[in-house]
This record gives sequence, C-alpha cells and structure tokens, in this order.
Amino acid sequence: MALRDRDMTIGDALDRNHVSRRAFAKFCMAAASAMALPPMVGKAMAEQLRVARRPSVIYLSFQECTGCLESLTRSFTPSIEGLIFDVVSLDYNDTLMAASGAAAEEARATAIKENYGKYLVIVDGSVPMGDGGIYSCAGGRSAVDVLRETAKGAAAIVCVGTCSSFGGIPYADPNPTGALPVSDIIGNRPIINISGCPPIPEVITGTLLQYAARGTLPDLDAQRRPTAFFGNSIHDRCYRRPFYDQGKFAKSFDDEGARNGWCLYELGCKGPTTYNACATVKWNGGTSFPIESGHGCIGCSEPGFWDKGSLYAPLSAARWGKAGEATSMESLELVAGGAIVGAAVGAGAALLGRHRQNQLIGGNEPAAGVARAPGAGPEVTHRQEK
Amino acid sequence: MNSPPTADLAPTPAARVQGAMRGFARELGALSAFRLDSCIHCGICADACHFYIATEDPQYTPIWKVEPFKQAYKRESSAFAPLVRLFGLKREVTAEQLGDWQHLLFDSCNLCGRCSLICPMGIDVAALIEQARHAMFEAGLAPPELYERAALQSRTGQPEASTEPYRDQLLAIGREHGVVIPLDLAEAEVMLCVPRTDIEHYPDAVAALARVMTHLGVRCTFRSDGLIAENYGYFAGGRDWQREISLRLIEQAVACKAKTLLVPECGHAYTALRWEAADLYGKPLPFEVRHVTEYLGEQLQAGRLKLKKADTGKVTFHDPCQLVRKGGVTNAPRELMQAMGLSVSELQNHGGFAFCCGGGGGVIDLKGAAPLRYRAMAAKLREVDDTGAQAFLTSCSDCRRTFDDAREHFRWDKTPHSLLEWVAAQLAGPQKSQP
Amino acid sequence: MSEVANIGVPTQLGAAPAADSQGLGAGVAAVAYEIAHLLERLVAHGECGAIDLRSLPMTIADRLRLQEFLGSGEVRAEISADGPSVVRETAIPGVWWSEHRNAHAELIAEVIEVCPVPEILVLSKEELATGSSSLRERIATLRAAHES
Amino acid sequence: MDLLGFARGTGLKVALVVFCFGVAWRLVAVALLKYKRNFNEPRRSVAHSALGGLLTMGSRSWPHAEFIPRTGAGEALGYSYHIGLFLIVLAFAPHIALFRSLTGFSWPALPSSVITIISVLTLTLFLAVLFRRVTNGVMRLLSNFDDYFSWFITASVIVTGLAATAHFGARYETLLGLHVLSFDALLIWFPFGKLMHAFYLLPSRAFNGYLLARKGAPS
Repeated sequence: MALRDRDMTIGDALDRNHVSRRAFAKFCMAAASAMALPPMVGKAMAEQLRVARRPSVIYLSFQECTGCLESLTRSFTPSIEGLIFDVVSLDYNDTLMAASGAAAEEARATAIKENYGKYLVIVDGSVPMGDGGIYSCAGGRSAVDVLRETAKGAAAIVCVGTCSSFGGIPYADPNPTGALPVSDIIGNRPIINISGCPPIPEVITGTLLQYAARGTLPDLDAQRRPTAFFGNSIHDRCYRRPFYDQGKFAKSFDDEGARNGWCLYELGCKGPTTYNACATVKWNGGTSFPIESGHGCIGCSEPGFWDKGSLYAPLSAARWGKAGEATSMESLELVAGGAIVGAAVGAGAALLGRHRQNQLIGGNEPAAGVARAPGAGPEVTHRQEK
Repeated sequence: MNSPPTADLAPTPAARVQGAMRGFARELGALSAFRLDSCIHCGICADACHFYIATEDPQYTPIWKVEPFKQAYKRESSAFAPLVRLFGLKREVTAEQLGDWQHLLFDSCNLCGRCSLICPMGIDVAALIEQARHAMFEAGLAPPELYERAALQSRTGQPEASTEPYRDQLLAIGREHGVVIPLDLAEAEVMLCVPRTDIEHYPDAVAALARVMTHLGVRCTFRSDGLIAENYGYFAGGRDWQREISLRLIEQAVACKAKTLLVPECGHAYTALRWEAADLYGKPLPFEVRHVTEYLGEQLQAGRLKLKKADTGKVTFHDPCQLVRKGGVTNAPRELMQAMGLSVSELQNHGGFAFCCGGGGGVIDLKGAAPLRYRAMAAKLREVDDTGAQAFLTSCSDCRRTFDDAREHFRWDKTPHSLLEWVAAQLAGPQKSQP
Repeated sequence: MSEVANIGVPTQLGAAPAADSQGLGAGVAAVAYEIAHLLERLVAHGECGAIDLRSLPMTIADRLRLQEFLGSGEVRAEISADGPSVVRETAIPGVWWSEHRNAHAELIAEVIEVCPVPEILVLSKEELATGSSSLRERIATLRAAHES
Repeated sequence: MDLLGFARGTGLKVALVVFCFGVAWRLVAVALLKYKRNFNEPRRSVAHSALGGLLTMGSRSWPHAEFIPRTGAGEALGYSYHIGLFLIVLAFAPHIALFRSLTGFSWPALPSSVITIISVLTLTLFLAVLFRRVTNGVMRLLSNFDDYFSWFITASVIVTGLAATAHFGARYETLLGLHVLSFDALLIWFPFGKLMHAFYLLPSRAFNGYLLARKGAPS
C-alpha cells in the first residue's frame, strides 16, 4: 500500500489487514457492550471509525508499576492488537516498542514533529517533582521534563491509572518523591483521567476508541473522568445492592453473610463512594469484579484512596489519625480528655456561679432592703385580666 | 386590710432588680438549676394549669411564669453564664419585666403543683414558681394583700388586726359550742393550732376539732403564742417572715413537749409546717407534723377513732392540692368517708390530679385576681355539679372559703362542708374525758 | 450512560429472593416491556433499536426465562467473521436474538435487536461493489486459467 | 482532604471532643452548685422514695390519664419523632458501623429500606412539630433561638442522611460528607443548647419522682 501510516483512515487500515466489515461491526458492537454503551452507539461508532484518521499515540511511563499497561494489554474487546494495528498508531511506548535507546527517543521526537497538535499523549504513572524530579529519569531526562516537552503539541492527554490521574500510591502520605498528578503540572492541555489501580482495560481502550471515532473529548466528570465509565458508583450498579437495601450484611469474610453473597459494606466496601465501571464492564473479559469475588471495593479509582483510612473500615466509621489507624483507644483518650477538661471548666463555672450567687445575695441587704423596710411597702398595680 | 403603708419611698427600679436577684440567688441550688436547665419549651405544662385551660392565654403557661428567673439563671449561674454575659445572649432582668410578672406569679398561680405532674421532663414547675415568689418578695413585688398580712403576722402572730384577740375568740367559740378548748397547757401530747379562716368564718370547724380530740382522749393544747395555722409569709414569698411565723408554732410545740403538731384543715399551713418548716428551722423538728385528716385517718386505722354511719347518700370530695398532690395524703379522707358509710362519687379529676379550687397560694385574698380566679374555677364547679352528689366535702378551710365565695358569685347551689365537722358529727360511743 | 443501563433491574444472586416462578421475574418483565416499546417505535417511525443483554445483570435463570418467553422463529443465521456469530429470529417478528463470539469462541456481545433484518446481515453499497469487482476478478482468473 | 474524609476524620474527632467537653462542663457546672439539706420528716423510706424516682423515669413517658385529652396528641407527636430518631440512629447498619468503630459494640440492624421509610416519617413528624411550634401560642411564646436552631440542626442531619441514601441532589460522597458534617455540627451544638435534655431527662424525672415519692405524693 502506498499510504503512509499517519495518512490512513481506520477503514484503510482495516482493509489493509483484511478485516471484514462484519468483523469490524462485531468488534464495535462488542466494544460498546463491553463499555456498557447502548448497542446503537456501537453501530454508529463503526461507521464513524471507518472514515476517521488513526491518531498518533505517544505513551509515556513515569513513576508507575506497569500494572496499568499490564491491564491494557489484557483488553478483550477491543483487543490491544486490534487497537494498536487498526485504530491508533502507537508511535512510542518504551515497554512495548521494539526500538530502544536513542532510536526510541527519536521515534517520539518524530511523532511529535509530524503530528504536532494532533497526537494523543497517554501518561501512566505520577510525576515526581521532589529534588528536581530525579526520582524518575529515562535517557538522562526527568519525567517532568519529558512530560512538558511532549504535552506541548498534544491534542489531549489521557492519564491512565490513578497515579497519573490523582497521584496514586506514590502521592500517598508522606509522598517522599513529591509526586504529582499530571493535571497539577500541565494546565493548558485537555486532560482525560482514566483512574483505577489499575483502570479497567476496556475503559482505557474504549475511551481511546471513542476518541478515535469522534475526534473530540468525551463528557467528563468533575475529576475529568469520562462519565460514560465513571458516571455511576460501584454501589449503584452493584448486583449485591438489594442486600444493602434489605440490611443484609456480611460481618466477616467467612461468615454466613459472606457465603450468601450479602453486601460487604460493613467489611469496608468503598463502593458507595467509588465511581468506576467495575460492576458493569467487569474484569477479565466480563468475568467478574472484586465484589463478585467476595472482597469489598477498595475505592482505587478515587483521589487519595490510599489515605482514606483502613480498606476494611466501613464507610460510615469514624476515621482517626492516619491511614489505617482506626483505633478506638485513641478516640477513648481524646473523649476522656475532653470530658476531664470539660469537668474542670464546669467546676470553674460552678465556682464562678456560686461566687456570683454570693455577690447577688450580697452583704448590703439593708441598703437594698426593699422588703424588710417597714416603710417601703410594695408598690402594687394589679393588672386586670382582660 | 390594716393601716395603709406609710410608703414615701417606693423602691427604685435598680433596687427592685437587685432585690429580685438577691432573692433568686438565695434560693438557687443545684436542684433548681437542674430544673431550669431541663425545660425543652414543649408547653405541655400549660395543659395542666386551670388558668391556662380557662383562658387559653399563653402567658399563663406555668413555666413562662418563671421566665425572668430562667433568664437570670442563664445569665448569672448557669454553666455558660460568663459567656452569656459576655455576648449578651440573655438580657438582664428589668424592673418593668418583674412588674409584669407579678400578675403571673401571684394572681394566676395557686402553687397547686398540677403542672409538676405533667411535665415530661419531670420538672417541678410549682417549686420553681415558689422560689420565684421569694425573689418577687425581695423585689418588693409581693401583692399588698399578702405582704401586709405577712408583715403583721410575723410581727404580732396575727395576720390581721382584730378587735378581740384570736385567743379570746377561740375561747368564745368553745363557750358557744359547749366544747372544752384546752389552752396553754404546760405539757401535751398534741399541740393544736387553728386557721384564722375558721375563727372568722367556720367556728363549727374549730369546735369540731376540739370535740374530736376530746373523743380521742389525747392530751392536747392550743398555745396562745402559737395559735394561728396560716403562714402569710409562705404566700407572700417572704422567706424570713415565713420562718418567723413557723418558728412561733415550733417554739410553742417544743415548749409543751408535744409529740405531734396537728395542722387543722388548712392546706398551705400543712405544706409550710410539714415540708418547709424544718428546713427553715435548720434541723429536724423534735415532733411530727400531721394534718388533722391524716391524723384522723391514722387514728381510724389504729381503731381509736370510732365513727357512726351517716345516712347521707352520695357525697363528693375536693382534694386540697397541698394535702394530696403536694402532701401525699390521698387515702385518709377516703377512709374516713368510708368509715362514715358515705358513698363517694369522685370528681372527674380527683386525688393527685384534682384541679385547685382557685383560691390557693393566697389568691383568694387578692382582690384584683378575682375575675381571673372565677374563670379558672368554673370548670371545677362544673365537675362538682357533674357528680350529682348531694353533699360536697373538703378538708381545707381556704378551699371552703373559695367555694363559698363562688357560691355567692355564681349563685352556685352547692355548699362546701368540712370533713372534720362531719367526722365530729359521727363520733360513736362515749367521749373519753381528757386526762 | 445508556438509557437501557439505567433501567432499574434488580440484580439477584444466590440466596436472593426468587422471582415468581410462574410469571416473569421483575427483571425479565422489564426487558419484555422495553422490547415491546422498541417494536412499537419501529412500527411507528421505522427506527431500529437494540438491547445489550450483557449490560443487564440477569441471572442465568432469567435469561432462559426470557428466551422461553420470546420463543424461536424461522430464521437462524450463522456468521463467521473473526469468530462465530449466530443471529436467531424469535417468535416475535422483528425481534432478533444475536450472539457474537470472538476467535476464541468467547461471548463478546449478546444483543436483542428490534429491526426488520439485523444490520450485520445487510451489505452496504461499497461491499456490493467490492463483491461485483471481486467476482469479475475471479471470472477473469478462471478464463485465464482456461485459456492457458 | 475531601469533605467526607474531613467530616468523619478530623471533623468527627473535634466534634466528639467538644461534645464530651461541653456535656461534662454543663453537667458539672450544675452539679456543683449549692445543695440544701432536707430536714423534714419523710413520709416514705429512702428505698421507697428511690424506687419512686426510678419508676418516674419511665412512667413520665406516658401522660397520666387525666392529662391525655389535652396533651395526648402533642405528646404522641413528640414521642413518635423521638422513637423515629432512635430507630434511625441505632438501627441503621452504617450507623451501627460508626458505633462499632468508636466503641467496639455492635448489634443487629433493621433493613435499610425500613430505615428510609422511618426517616421519611420522622422528617414529616419533624415538620409537623415545627409547624406546631410556630402555630401553637404557648410554644411560640416559649420558643427562642435555641429551639429553632436545635430543630434546624437535627432536621439537617435527617435531610442530608435521606439525600445521601437516595443519592438526591449531589454525589453520594458529597451528600454523605454533608450528612456526617451536619452530625458533627449537631454534636458540637449539643451541649450548648436544648439537645442537652437527653442528659437531663432521666435524672430530672428521677429527682422529681424521688421527692414526690418521699412525700407519698403521686408522681
């Protein structure tokens, strides 16, 4: 084929790879289904994608564990192969690409130059800002440096995972590397956060697919997450929700309630405050999700989830001190301390009250002797009752 | 009313407030503070009060009657008093406010204690009102009818001047009724006293008391220096005067080594002597205090009092508040009536829940309070009518006087009778002579 | 989010209260109503509709009950495109039940389609053109082979 | 820190400490005022009087028959919303989880949907008592800022709680945060206003009952 990769439409790419229309329609329908979008959206998407251009994608990995990429590569529908070969042009990813060293960096520079203003940047991992950004360097350049350079010509930045979206685990107290989410560093580019630790693979690929189809940013929530996937809480869409409503709760991980599949609220499930598509899209090709496997949601797609107290403390429980310390001892001490100080202040108030009382009783009774002075009879004007 | 006050100096507003605060402070303790703090403003006490029920006027809500003192408490001695003063959260009580409250604390409260039984928070509202009266007294705001009588009684022992001393009137009653009036015996088992209401209005009741005591054969005596049962100091809120008046009786009872001080048919005298005198005395009394109804009930139980059956049909009984609700003497009058073979048709509200006659707490003596009092007592009269009883008994001469007054005012066809007089009339067997 | 996804279908598992075994469960009934609604729209405005069954948290029993309820019709099409797909007509004309599997035969989409013919069976003009030219090519190839 | 985190962390901590501090202050300040000795002769023994006090603690929850015609409806209204509040506070699983996290104790919960119904009923009763407070002459006369503010703060806890369960108006964590925050506010206000009656109720009834029983009078 004479067409250069970046000039190809997705339809061209499909034809080149001998993907039939039916196969592609099926692919889009499955993608829509995986993303819990209406089937008609899948049909529309198939049409839009055929004529859309394949966007160039630069995938940057910073302070991360590669879990997000591991997740992404396990996307069933659309599969990562389908995505990379058909829908996007993945021009840089230091983990997946065959090139290395200077050649790899060259690929990035070329992608930036050739697609300036049109390419998509995917960021995986938080950006350490402490000590000049030395905690994450590649090719002698710090993460923040590479991010700033790459972000400049980006059409949009897609933050994959809670680390790049909200700081994630590196950001957790005490944050020794001074890690920041991308949105705290780049202020002038559109940002899409696909949070989760890791994010659901279909949510990553689905968002990219939608972006490829429409060429515009999807609807985002206040945390800049696509509402299509982050619009509902886990709790809202949870198949165990009826048990919550009925007040049936597992009290431990091996009790009757747990075996009966009752609600895990009391075991610390963060479903009610966590927005993600786990309960609908599920994991491993729609096999299951944590709650279905008997473990409460840990809220990994929410900002600061690591610092919100014990993963096993119920949402309504009091939270004392730092993460994970739900000690009633501390609360007892505080409360007792408050009560003791209160009692002391109360005793003071009582003394003051008594003093005041004695002052009012006074030693000057004769001077105020209204009642006792025989001459000073009471002045009485009876009000007549109406 | 005796000589008009020679007042040339009405107390200044500041002195009034100072006086009220002094009276308030003298009374305030943990218990009353607790009560003042507990009120949740539910207004339920209004529904116990006959003044509110008759008028539906919110100002007669019992707890509202102590509002200035609630205010003073919050300002002066509550837990947050310094903050309340600092931020001016409660205004200082003013003389004008106190003046307005005179009507609420005296004219429209019989200290009957019905509100103390309804309060869901368990506040003894009547106790607070009694304390508020003390403060009003100190502010010079006790009504003159009560103030004058209290002043005179504390000075002379007699709440009103009389042409003939009460002592002589008492002896005269004895002569007229042909009963022995034991007077000024050096020693006696029981010391007697007499309501001046009975001397002036109900001499039969005085004679009945003597007759019953003679029947019982108990060595008893009146004492010239401690003759009058009433305590106007209690009504007026003059704590010191109340004490002085009580002390006369206490001293006389101590002097004649009485084992029992017998309070005649007078409700508030019973409260003053039975429940308050010892506290004013500062130590337990060396004798017991009994209301004559209570005493006769005890004698009946002990088999010393023998009564003939009366041939009257249905009677009804008005429970004096101070005797029953505030005094705990509920069964004795009923036992006595039963012993006389009377069939008692109870009032709709009876026992501890009876409505006050409307005259208690000194209100019967307040001229200006009469119109309101008549409105408040109308329901009570209806209750009496509704029983269909042929006779209407009570055991408090102030209640009796109030009903008698209503008889004239309303042209009511019922006459209140004294339970004591009925008992005296039904004494069985030969009278033992007094040793 | 999808309207369909917002249908309040209670999800039940394990010890959850069982639906009335005689009638349709509440969840199944809701799907039935939704299908009826789509079918009415198709009749009135010619608009096709579809329901993604995987987005509805139905139990296996629910699914079987729905299948039984809709019955089976005359057409059954098998498609082999990047994995097998089956499109079945139900006893209700215009209501199709489609199952799509990937190359590993894993179910990737299960959809109830309300339309005259499911779109996946219909060919576009471009495809017809491609077909036409590819047939010509084949004839040419055949002739060339014959001639040689 | 987010709203919910603050509300159930630092906010709750501060609120609980202020609550205990204030309650102790207020109770001690009253308890250490002067006492008078009772010198009069009691009609009943201390044991009998104490029993009277104990009984009155419970018996005052039900008006004497003589009072019911006039107060029955009002008291029924008052007590029923209190019962509603108790059920909501003590029988809702997330609330029990809070108690367990604070005290280590827990007990069975009522179904959440039942609690929702109770909450709606309680809120209705709550509106009714407010209506009564402003329309009833006696209550209007007696009422002050404390009454209305205490009403408001308690009502806001119910409303935010209901909104959080119903996901109405905002996101769940925001609503839950507001709910917990309003509860924090209630805890802080508690010792300084009429809500203290929760602590006064039983002792106050007991004192009155004891003193009346001591006199042999009805209580």
